[in-house]
Parts: sequence; structure tokens; C-alpha cells
Amino acid sequence: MDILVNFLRLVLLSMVPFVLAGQGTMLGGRTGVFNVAQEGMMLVGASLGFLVSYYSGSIFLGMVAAMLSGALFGLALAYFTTALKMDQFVIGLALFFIGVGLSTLLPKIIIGITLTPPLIKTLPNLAIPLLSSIPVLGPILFNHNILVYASVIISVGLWYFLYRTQKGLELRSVGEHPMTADSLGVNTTKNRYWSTIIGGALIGLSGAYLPMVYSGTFTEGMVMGRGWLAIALTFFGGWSPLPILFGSLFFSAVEVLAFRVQVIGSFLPYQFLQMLPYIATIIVMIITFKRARVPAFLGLNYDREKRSV
Amino acid sequence: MDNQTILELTNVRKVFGQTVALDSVTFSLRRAEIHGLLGGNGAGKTTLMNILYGLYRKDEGEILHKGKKINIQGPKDAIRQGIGMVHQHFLQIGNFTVLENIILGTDIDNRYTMKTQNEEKKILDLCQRFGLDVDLNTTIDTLTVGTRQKVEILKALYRGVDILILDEPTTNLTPQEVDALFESLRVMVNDGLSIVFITHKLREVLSVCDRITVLREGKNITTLDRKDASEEVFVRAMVGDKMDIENSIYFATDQRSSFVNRLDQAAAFEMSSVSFINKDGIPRLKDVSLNIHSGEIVGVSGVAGNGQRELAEIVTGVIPVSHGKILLDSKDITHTNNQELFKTGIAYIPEDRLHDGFLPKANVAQNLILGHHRNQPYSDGNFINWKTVFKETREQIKEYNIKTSGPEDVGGNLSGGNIQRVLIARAFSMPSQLLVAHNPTRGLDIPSMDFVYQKMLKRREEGYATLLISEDLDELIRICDRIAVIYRGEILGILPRSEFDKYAIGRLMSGIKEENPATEEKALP
Amino acid sequence: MTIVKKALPYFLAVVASFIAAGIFIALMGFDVFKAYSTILFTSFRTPNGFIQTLLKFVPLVLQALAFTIPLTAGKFNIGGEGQMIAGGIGAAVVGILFSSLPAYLLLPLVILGGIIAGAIWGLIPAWLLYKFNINEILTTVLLNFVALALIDYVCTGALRDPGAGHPTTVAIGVGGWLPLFMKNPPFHAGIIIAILVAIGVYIYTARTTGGYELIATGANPRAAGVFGIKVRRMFVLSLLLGGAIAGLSGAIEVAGVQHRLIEGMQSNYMVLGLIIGLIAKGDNRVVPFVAFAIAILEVGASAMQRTLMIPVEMVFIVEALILLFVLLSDVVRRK
Amino acid sequence: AAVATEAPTTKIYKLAAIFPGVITDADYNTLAYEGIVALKTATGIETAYSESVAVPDVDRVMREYIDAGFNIIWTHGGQFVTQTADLAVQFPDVVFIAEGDAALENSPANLWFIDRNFHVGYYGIGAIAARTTKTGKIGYLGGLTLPFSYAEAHAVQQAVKDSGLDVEVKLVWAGDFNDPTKARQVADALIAEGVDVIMSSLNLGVFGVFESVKAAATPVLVTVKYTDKSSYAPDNYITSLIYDFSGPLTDIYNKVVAGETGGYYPLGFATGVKFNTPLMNVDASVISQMDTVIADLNSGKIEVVKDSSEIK
Ligand SMILES: Nc1ncnc2c1ncn2[C@@H]1O[C@H](COP(=O)(O)OP(=O)(O)OP(=O)(O)O)[C@@H](O)[C@H]1O
Ligand SMILES: Nc1ncnc2c1ncn2[C@@H]1O[C@H](COP(=O)(O)OP(=O)(O)OP(=O)(O)O)[C@@H](O)[C@H]1O
Ligand SMILES: [Mg+2]
Ligand SMILES: [Mg+2]
Repeated sequence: MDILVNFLRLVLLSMVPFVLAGQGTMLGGRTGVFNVAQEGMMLVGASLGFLVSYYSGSIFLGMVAAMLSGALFGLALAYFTTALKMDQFVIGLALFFIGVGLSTLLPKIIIGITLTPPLIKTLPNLAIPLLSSIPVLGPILFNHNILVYASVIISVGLWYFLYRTQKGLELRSVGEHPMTADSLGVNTTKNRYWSTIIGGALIGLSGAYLPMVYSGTFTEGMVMGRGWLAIALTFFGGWSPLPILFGSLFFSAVEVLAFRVQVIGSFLPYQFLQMLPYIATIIVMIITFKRARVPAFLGLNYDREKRSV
Repeated sequence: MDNQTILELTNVRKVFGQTVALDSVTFSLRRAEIHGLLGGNGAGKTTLMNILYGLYRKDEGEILHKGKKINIQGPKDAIRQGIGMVHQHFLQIGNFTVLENIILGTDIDNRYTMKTQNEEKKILDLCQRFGLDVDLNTTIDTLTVGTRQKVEILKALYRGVDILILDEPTTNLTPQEVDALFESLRVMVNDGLSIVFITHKLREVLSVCDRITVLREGKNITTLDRKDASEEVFVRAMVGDKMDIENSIYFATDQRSSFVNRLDQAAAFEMSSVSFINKDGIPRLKDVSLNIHSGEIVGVSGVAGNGQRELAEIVTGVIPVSHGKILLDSKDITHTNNQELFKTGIAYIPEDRLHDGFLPKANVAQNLILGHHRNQPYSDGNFINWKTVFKETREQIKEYNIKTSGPEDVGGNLSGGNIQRVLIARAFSMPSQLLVAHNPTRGLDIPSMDFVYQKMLKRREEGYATLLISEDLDELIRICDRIAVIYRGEILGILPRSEFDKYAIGRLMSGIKEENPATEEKALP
Repeated sequence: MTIVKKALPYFLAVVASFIAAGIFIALMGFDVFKAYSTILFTSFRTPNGFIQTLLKFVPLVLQALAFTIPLTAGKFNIGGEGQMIAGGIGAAVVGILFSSLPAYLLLPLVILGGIIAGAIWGLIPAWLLYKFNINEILTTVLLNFVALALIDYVCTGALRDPGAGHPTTVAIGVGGWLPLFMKNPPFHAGIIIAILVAIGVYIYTARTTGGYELIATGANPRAAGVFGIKVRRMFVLSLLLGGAIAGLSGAIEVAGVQHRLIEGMQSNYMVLGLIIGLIAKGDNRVVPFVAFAIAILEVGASAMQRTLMIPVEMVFIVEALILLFVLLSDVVRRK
Repeated sequence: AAVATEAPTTKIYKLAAIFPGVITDADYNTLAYEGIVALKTATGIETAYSESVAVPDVDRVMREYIDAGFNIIWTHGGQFVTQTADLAVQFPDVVFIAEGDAALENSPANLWFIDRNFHVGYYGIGAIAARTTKTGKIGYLGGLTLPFSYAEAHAVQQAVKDSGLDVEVKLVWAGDFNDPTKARQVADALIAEGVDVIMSSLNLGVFGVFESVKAAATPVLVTVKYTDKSSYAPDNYITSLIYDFSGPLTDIYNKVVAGETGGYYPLGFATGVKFNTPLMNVDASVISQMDTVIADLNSGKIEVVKDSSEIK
């Protein structure tokens, strides 16, 4: 029982960056803006989030800074693709490069070279009164850091927003057929800006999760491909909030399980255990392939006076 | 301006790059009238209305609403002024429900729960009032073109418009649906709505409009009351002096006698007891048997969605035959794939030109050889001879009057009508034993339609077979040797030219087999 | 005249991006002019610089083509990295297992081993797309991670180099080494292969019926299918070709540069390849030229870091700015 | 003027260093950076360095330095060994310094090879861990299954055996030396398995291990590598194996100036390696026992076997 409790706790802990970055990617994508700068944005979120937490002494301010940095990247992506109609993929890659560069440059300029880089206090666990004392479920679900709760709440909130509100319907319409949305008075530009900016903020926050929970400090390139992975998991989740949540949960579960198996010992070389989450994701995709959907206008720019054939 | 006028556009000018789409155009709309807007391809009808609706920005000119100058920056402003528009190409979201498509962009009573019973009730009321009925909870993708048309109109009505623009609403409709639409329009006008009705079809304009404005090449030519004008006047206004009306097939009154019966010729194409069952297990074609003789044009008539598309795709090898047998030139092609068929003698003009027939991201030359790209002289099977292709393309651009900057022009730059011309050029440029043409003249203006008819008749003279699937009954009657009527995937009857009769065909189209023709005939008005 | 006209906006874009990045560099207290002369002229000042640029060009152009060929058919191959690693593994395994073979046998085998392994790595997403309609971005990205674990396994498993403090295999047989034009610096024949591949890709896509079908598929798969093109086979073919070319780049890295498999040899070539492919707007004819320009930039920028101690991260930012401004020039031209 | 400054006898040396990562990593690369700074202050030699050099680029970067007149080239990392040795053959007038874990077979005469000998230090780490664990389970957390990692693990096993205590060594790999996230996940898995001393052999990944032990419900101690990291988890930290490159670098430089352009330079407790002392969070008895262990290691009484064979 203890083993299971422990396992599930760790799974919830691990899924957060994928959930946040996945939802951020999804939100922009739902208006047609396909963000591919996650890796760079997460790095900047991690770097800036860490630096601000360190110098202000407030991890909350760090999170705000990470979200602002992500939002700023989102704004840039929206501006270049919506106002200037530049290719989304290229802009995304350019922003990715800028993010990679800035993330290491910032600490270098601000902190300089030290033998002992500064450390921040990582996010404390917030045990929810009463709920956390329920046996088994309490420790699994209700004794986590705030971002674990936030990632679930944000996922459910996004689901509600997209499928149960008027603005959500409008937002989705922009990613499916912007000309239709436009012809009915839905402001396609505004929707694209907001979704990309807020999506960017979520991606920035997902990057900050890494120093704030895993390491207490920023290390060069610490995102290690998780930004690209978030894109894959967004496809895995069919660009829909709840499947993205469950997809991230599934991926993390396999990942944590693989580490666990390694410790216990297995006949498989550990590298094959490390491949497991990726391969399992593909296998699940094979089983559920009929349900995966992509917003029809994903990656395309909309220009009112241009016919989009 | 008389006091009846609710909307006026004055001296509107719009330039796209090099083209002057509208040059000082003036247009006025009265309360409770149906105002026809007539003109050939590229006359500027859509552009003018898009400006009114806020989709395009005008370069010059003014818009007056009830005598007051208004500023329309986008569709939102237009909607606020009570203007609604049904677009030439449907603007609908395929994976949304009908309800969602209709209420999108409007304020919903329960906007934070999306409990939409109020909205549904309002829509159902509208449906009843104007005789438009649709199921609100079905997904758009699953609907027929006719139903989608209704959704499009409901969208406008739902917004409480008092000015409704319909851009070529009838191109996608069957005669019955056109009648139903016109009835609805009358109800709306009686309700006080004003309607702008864009079309190429004179007869429709004359039957339903109160006033008619004709545009040609971006200029207004004339505005007339229906009662003041004859067909002849509008034809002249629309086509200018470029078209030879005397010798046109479109305006020909009676050519029937000049047709020589081809039934004695060998059958070029034979289809016996062919069935097709789709992926969901639903039979879409049932036991279809059809022969086409050399030099014959066989038409297929039917209400859209009765299996015409499947028929076209079965013949061209796009989808596999479930049962039955098909012979082309006495050769069994039942299971020949479309790559082979295009190589050996079939040409195809698909119905949905943008999706099924055109490569918007490729250039005009690349578009012209699609399907024939493995054939001489375009290719030796391995390499494409671009020099020949470009030469041919240039010739065809001239012959088919395609408005484009040249073979290297990107397909996406072409207008709808010119895209259709490319498809037609492609189909006629290669010799083919059988041409399958599905709604080949949809969206074409009269001179262009006439051109296509000439081409088809030339094929006929040369002894080639043609299968013409069309929802335009006039068109079929004009040039076919025989007409087969399809209903729910079955051929209900095949009529020879001598027995062509609009009403008889219409009955078959609605599934009524002729048993007592005489009495039935009398029952009709 | 028209070429000048066409090239002018790009030239201006590069100038503008240099100005923007220059302000940044100056703010950080570095000598801007020195920085730029280093970036632009390192490749041309010395023969070594030029050869290094050509060497850099090889993986860049191949990675870019590995991206643009599937792009021609409308598919996004984000798996160049994994395919390059797979190719490296294939080449190294062959080169080590048959290390005693003479060069005329071993070298072709090594190259082929890389191509086939890369092609297999491209075939998996292609097959998943063909059979289950699974988005290729998803699968190619995931397979990159699988390849990274696999190279660890190979480099630290049976073929490992016991002396290396890094995941590395032992050297492949000398017969598997690409011949050198020049020993010092070692200028290997990979450049010939890369140029041949670039020409081959151009001929294939622009001149053959198969290439035409690829273009038609990318332009509108539905219409292409209606007119007799086996669209899904074209998807498979394009990803397969992309994988094979990326695999080749891995094989060249093994046979030409490292003579062994080293983790990290994939560098950031994939992302640079994507950028090159996108700057070239997917046009296979333009890819080699853009690849060469980026090679100059890469070599020059790293020299700038070395001579002026400008932080290495600046290189990324300068590259991103150039990309942005080149695209902006399109916007300006459109207006 | 150029002729005038050129001293007839003493050659002017310029050293260029090539690092695989950034100098701000507070780890392996910072050590090297401090090494060249120390050398520069001590000798006045002109130095330069390149950060984040990728494997495919190292040959080019070395050549560029040589073009620019540098004549001591130091590549800092095992991934550069073969290319450095290859280049040394081509440039006999330039001195090269490479790092690795097993002496090269035909080492060129102008190549100094620093053998990092990580296993020696890990014998000491193993000895501490074996004496410290309460649960009888200690964990070695490596990055990749490299030869030196196996050598470290074997040395730990040898130390456990020599201690005569009943201690189980768990061996796990994070899959990356620099990924703190994965490192934390593996460390979490180790702790869940009852391990109470983690011997990490990572670079940047180590920060994940710190967070893992700090968050653990039961007390877990940790040893690390390369630099003093005691401030990160003062309550869980035992020690670090500190590698100092400034000493060896100055040694090698002096030998080069003296005309010795190549050779083998092993690191050990006598040269460049030391424990971060005093040991923290352990009993005083452990500290005193460790003094003897280190003395025995230095005197040669204990010989640590360098065994880099795979451990299943
Ligand atoms: N996206 C575009 N980019 C550039 N030019 C365009 C674009 N869309 C349309 N055009 C230009 O507009 C012209 C046609 O536009 P449009 O489709 O409205 O024509 P149309 O008058 O409706 O013609 P048709 O009756 O043939 O459909 C084309 O000839 C083309 O030059
Ligand atoms: N989006 C556009 N971009 C560029 N040019 C355009 C565009 N839309 C229309 N045009 C130009 O305006 C002219 C008028 O086109 P418009 O679509 O208004 O014609 P139309 O009368 O609606 O024709 P049709 O009967 O074919 O629909 C076209 O010939 C074309 O040159
Ligand atoms: Mg129109
Ligand atoms: Mg049109």
C-alpha cells in the first residue's frame, strides 16, 4: 500500500510541467497559433523564475515573473504571426533560440560566476486541512505543492471555459475556421493574442516548476527536451484540456514506474526502461487513434482580405 | 433618394493589387424588396457585398444607412447595423453543431453555463416562421449542401437582420430547394426584410426579384425594375457585346431535332449492377446499370446527395466497387485503380473543385497535368518534360481564357471561376474515352458555360463518351442524349432525348416511379 | 537585375538584424565591429576557416533536406535528430562489426548502414501515420527521445570505448573512414555526398513524376488522391526519404569526422536544419545556399565567442534575430 | 618590432581551454575556469576559453585556437580525448592536455593526459557511506553507464567489502549527468526503496538529488562530487569529492616550460582530489576511521582496483 501511495504521489508531482506546458500549447493552438517555442520559453521561465525568487525572496514573485516572461514570448509570437502574418513555425523556432540564449545569459549577467550558485527554497507542500488526513487518498491527492493543485484546477477550468462558456465557443471557432468566426463578429485577432499570451504564461510557469520543485536552482538547459515533449503530449491529448491532463498523468506514471523498476532491478538495461514512457505513449496513441483531433486551422495565419484556399 | 431607401452605397471603389474590382459603383436598397445583383464572373458582386458586410475595406465611397453615413470596420459593425450575409462559399464550422454555428458570436443568455434553451427556442421559432427545418444538434459535417444553406440563412435571421445579402445561394440547390428558398424569401420580405440576391441565373432573378442591378467588370451598368425589363436587356447588360448570343447553346431555344441518336453506336462504357457500400456499412449505390455509347452524352440528374458523388468516384476509380462490373471500351476496369484509369482514358471534373480537384499551393502548370502527369507528352513515365508542359499550359491559358499571370502563377491566386476553368482545361486537354463531369459549370457565368457546352458537343461529334452529372436540370436538357435519374443510390429511369420533360424528371428525382403518367401529368399545375 | 531585386530585401534584413544584435552586444560592453568582422570573415580569412565551414555545411544541408522533403508532401519531420542518431548507430555498428573489411567494401556498407537505420527511424512514424493516422509531429518527437536512450545504450554497452569518459564506442574499421581531400585540417569527402544528395533531391522533386506526385500531395492530398496519386504512400515515402537522408548525415559524422559513435555528435543540427528549411520556404533548390550561409554564421559566431569572449548564448540570439529579420523582409516586400 | 620581443630561449606560451558546458555551472566547468584563472594569476600566461563546445565542433575550435597562435590546448572532458589525441599528432609543436579515465595507448609526445581516477575517490565515498547507513542500504546514483561510473561503483563495492559491514549497494542511472529533474525522480525512487545514503556522481543533476533528500520523509544523507556544495542541503550533506584543476594545471604548465611536453598525470588524494571536510552529519567515529582510510590510500596500503566492467 505504501509503495502504491508513494508511487502515485510521485506521479502527480511529475506530471505538472507537462500539464501546464501542454495546456498552454493547447490554448494557443485552439485559436490556430501553433507554438513551437516551448523549449525556449520554459527555459526562460525556469531561469527568470529562479532569479526573481532568489532576489526577491518570494517564490510567488518568481512564479509571476516566469508567467510574465512566457506571456511576453506569447505576445511576440502573436504579434509576428497575427499582425505581421509571418510563418508560425519559423517565428516559434526563432523565439526558441532567443529563449535558449537568454536563459543562460541572464544568470550569467546577474549572478556572474560562482562556485556555489544560489539556491531558493523549493515550493512547500500545502496539506489541505481535513482532506489530507484521509487515509491513502489524503497523501496521494491532498498533500502537494501548490502547482500540483493548480495544474489540475487549470485543466478543469480550461475545459469548462472552452466547452461551457460563450467566450470558449468563440475561441474554439477561431482555430477551426477563422473566416467564419470573423464573419460573425468574433474578434479573431484578439482571441489569438489572448490565448497565445495566456498559453505562454502557462508554458513559462511550467518551466519555473523545474527549479522551484526539482532542483532549487537554475541549471543550463535544464528543460532537456521537455518542451518538445509537451508538444507531443498536446497532440497525444488531442488538443483538449482533460485528455491532456490524463495523457500527462499517463506519461508520468510510466516514467516514474520505469525509475522504480530500475531501482528494484530488472533484466532490461536501464536505457530501455527510459524509452518506456515514449514508446508507451505511441502505443496508447495506436489504441485510441480515432479520437485524436487537431484544430483545423492549426499553424495557419488568417488574413481577412485574402482567400484561404 | 426616396424615403423607401434604407441603404445606399455611393461611388465605391476597391482595388486589389493591379485589379480594379469596383470602380465608382453605386447601389441602393429599398425596404422590403428583393434586389437582384447580376453579373458575370469577376464583375465585383461579391466584393461589393463584402465591403458592405465589413469583410473588405473600401478604398473610396460612402455607405448610407437610412440616410445616415455609417462606418463599417468589420462584420461586427455590419451585424450591429442589421446587415446579414450568406456567403458564396459557406462559412460554417464543420465539427460544430448547427446550434453552435448559429449562436456563435451572439450574446447567449447563460453565457457561463451554455444552457441554451432560450436560444434554441428562438431558432425553432424562426425555422417555423420561414419554413426552414433543421436539427439543431447535428454536426455540420454530416449535413447535405441544401441543409447547410438553410443553416446559413438561419444564422443571418437569428441575428435579427433587416438587410440580408445572399451571395449565389442557389448554385448548390436543387430545383425544389430553390423553390422552397424563394418561398422563404417572400415570407421574409413580407416581414419587412430587404434582400440582396446575387446570382448568374437570369431566370431566377426574373422570377423572384423586384429590382435588378447589373454589374460588369467593376462598374454598374444599370438598375431596372423587373417589370420594365426583358431577359434580353439583362443578357446584353451582363455579357456586353462579347458573346455571340445567336449561336450560343445557353440561349438556344430548340436544338432537340438536330441531335442524332447514338444508340446504334457501340457502347463505350458499360456498368452493370454496380453497388457501393461505404465505410460505415451504408449502401450508397444500389445495383446501378448504365451504358454510354460512343459519341453520347449521358446525364445523371438527381437531388444532391443521392449518390451522384459516389457514382462519379466509382467510375473514376477513386473508391472501390463493392459489387458489379464495369467495362470501358470492352475492357474490364472494375478493379482498376484510378492511377491506371487516368492513364488509359478517363478524364474527370470533380464536383468540389477546391477540395477534390485543385492544388492551391502548386502552380497553374502543375495543376493542369494532375492525373495526366504520367502520360505523353507531359512525361515519359519517369521524368516530366516541363518545357512541353509549360508550352501546353500557355496555350490552354489562352484557349480556356484563364485569367492568370502565367504557368508559374500559384493556384491559390486564381478566382473561383478561373479555378473551374483550369479543371475544365485539364479534362478536355487530354484525349479521353470517357469524361466524367460533375457540376462542371457551377459558378461559371454564361459565356463560360457556353464555352463548356461547345467543348462537350465537340467531344460528342468526335465520338467520345461523356457522363454529365449535374444538379442543373436545364443544363442536362440542353445537351444530353439521355438522362438517367438517380434517387437514393438507384437509377429510377433513363429517358431518351425525345422524352425529356422537366416534370417527369422532377418526379423521378423525388422517388416517384412513373406508373400512370397521364393522370399524374394532369395533377400538376 | 531581378536576382538583385529579389536578394536585396534579404540583404537588408541581414543588415538590420546585425544592427539590432549589435546594439545588444554593445550594451553588454563588447566591440561590435570586431564581433561582426569575426562572424562574417572567419570562413574566408583562412583556408582552415573555409574548410571548417564546408564541413559544417554537410550535416546542415542534409538535416535541412530531411525536413524539407517530407514538407514537400505536407508532413512535418521533427525527427531529424533521432534519425541522425539512428544513422550514426547503424554506421558505427556496421563499421565496428566488419572492421577488417577493405575500404571498397566497408565504406559503402557503413554509409548504407547509416542510411538504412535512418530510414527505419523515419519509417516508424510513416507507418504509424499510414496505418493509424497518428500525427507525425507526435511520433517523430517521441522517437528522438527513444534514439537518445538507444545511443546511450550502444555507446556504453558492448561496443563501448573503455577509456572514454563519455559515451563513445570504439573506432570503426579504417576501411570505413571517408577518404580525405586534405589531411590537415581533415577535409573529408562527405561534402561530395552532400552535394550529390542535394542535386539528387532537386532532380527528384523538380523533374520526376514521383517528385511531382510528392508536390501534388503536399499541395492538396485530397485532390491528389482523387487524381490517382497514392497519397498515403507518398507520405510514407517522404518520411522514409527524410529519415534516410538524416541517417546519412549521422553516417557521415561517424565515417568522416569522429570515426566512432559519440553521444552528442547530433549537436543542434536538427533545429538548425528546421530553420534552414523554413528560411528556404521549403524550396529544395534554395536549401543548400541557406545552409551554407548558416554554416558561415555558425563558424563565425563561435569564433566571435572565442576571440572576444562574447558569451556563447549571444550566438543563439544573433541567429534568431537574423531569422526574424529575414522573415520581416518578406513582410516589408508584401506591403 | 616582432623580432625584438621574441625572446631567443624561452618560448611564450598561450593556453586555450575548451569546455563542454558553461563556466557558471558551479561544477565541472567552473572548476576548469577557476583552474585557468589561477594559472593566469600565478604565471601571467595569456589564456582563452570556449564554453559549451559540442562534440562535432571541438576539432574546429582547437584548430582555430592553433591558427590564432595558442600553443597549449586543454580540452576539459572525456568526450574530447580522441579528437585531442588525433590533433596532437598533426601539431607536434603544440602541447595538448586531455582528460580521460584510462591511459591512452600510443599517447603522443606532446600530449599531457590527466587521468581523473574517479574510482579512488569513490573508494573513500563508499567507505563513508558503509559506515554511515542505518538501513543497510546505500545507493550509487550515476548519470550514464560509462566505464568510469562502473569503476566508481566497483570501488564503492570494494570499500563496502573492506569495511566488513553488511551493506547493500543499489546502483541506478539517471540517464543524464545534467538533468536535475530526472535525477530527482531516480533519487525519489531510491529513497522509496529504503536507501538512506545516496552517493551521487552527477554534474548539474545533483541539484535534483538535494531536493529529493531534503523532501524525504526519513533522514537521507548524500555525498556529491567536484565542488563544495554543503550549503545546498546542510542537514543531509556528508561530503563532496573536490576536484581541483588549478594544482594539476600549474604542475603541468611548469613541466611544459621545463621542456616536458607530454606525460601521464593521475589525479588522486595526493594530487587535486580531496574530501570536503569536516564530514557533516556523521558520527565522530566515522570521521576518525576515514582519516586512516585516506592515509592508507595515500600510502598505498589500500589499493583501489580500477574495474570498469559492467555491473548487471
Ligand atoms: N489570395 C489571393 N492572393 C492574391 N490574389 C488573389 C487572391 N485571391 C484572389 N485573388 C485575385 O482575385 C481574383 C479573383 O477573386 P475572386 O475569386 O473574388 O474572383 P471572382 O470575381 O469571384 O471570379 P470567379 O467568378 O472566377 O470566381 C483572382 O484573379 C486573383 O488575381
Ligand atoms: N480577395 C481578393 N484579393 C484580390 N482580388 C480580389 C479579391 N476578391 C476579389 N478580387 C478581385 O475583384 C474582382 C471582383 O471579384 P468578385 O468576387 O467581387 O466578383 P463576383 O462578381 O462576385 O464574381 P462571381 O460571380 O464569380 O462570384 C475579381 O475579378 C478580382 O479581380
Ligand atoms: Mg462572387
Ligand atoms: Mg467568385
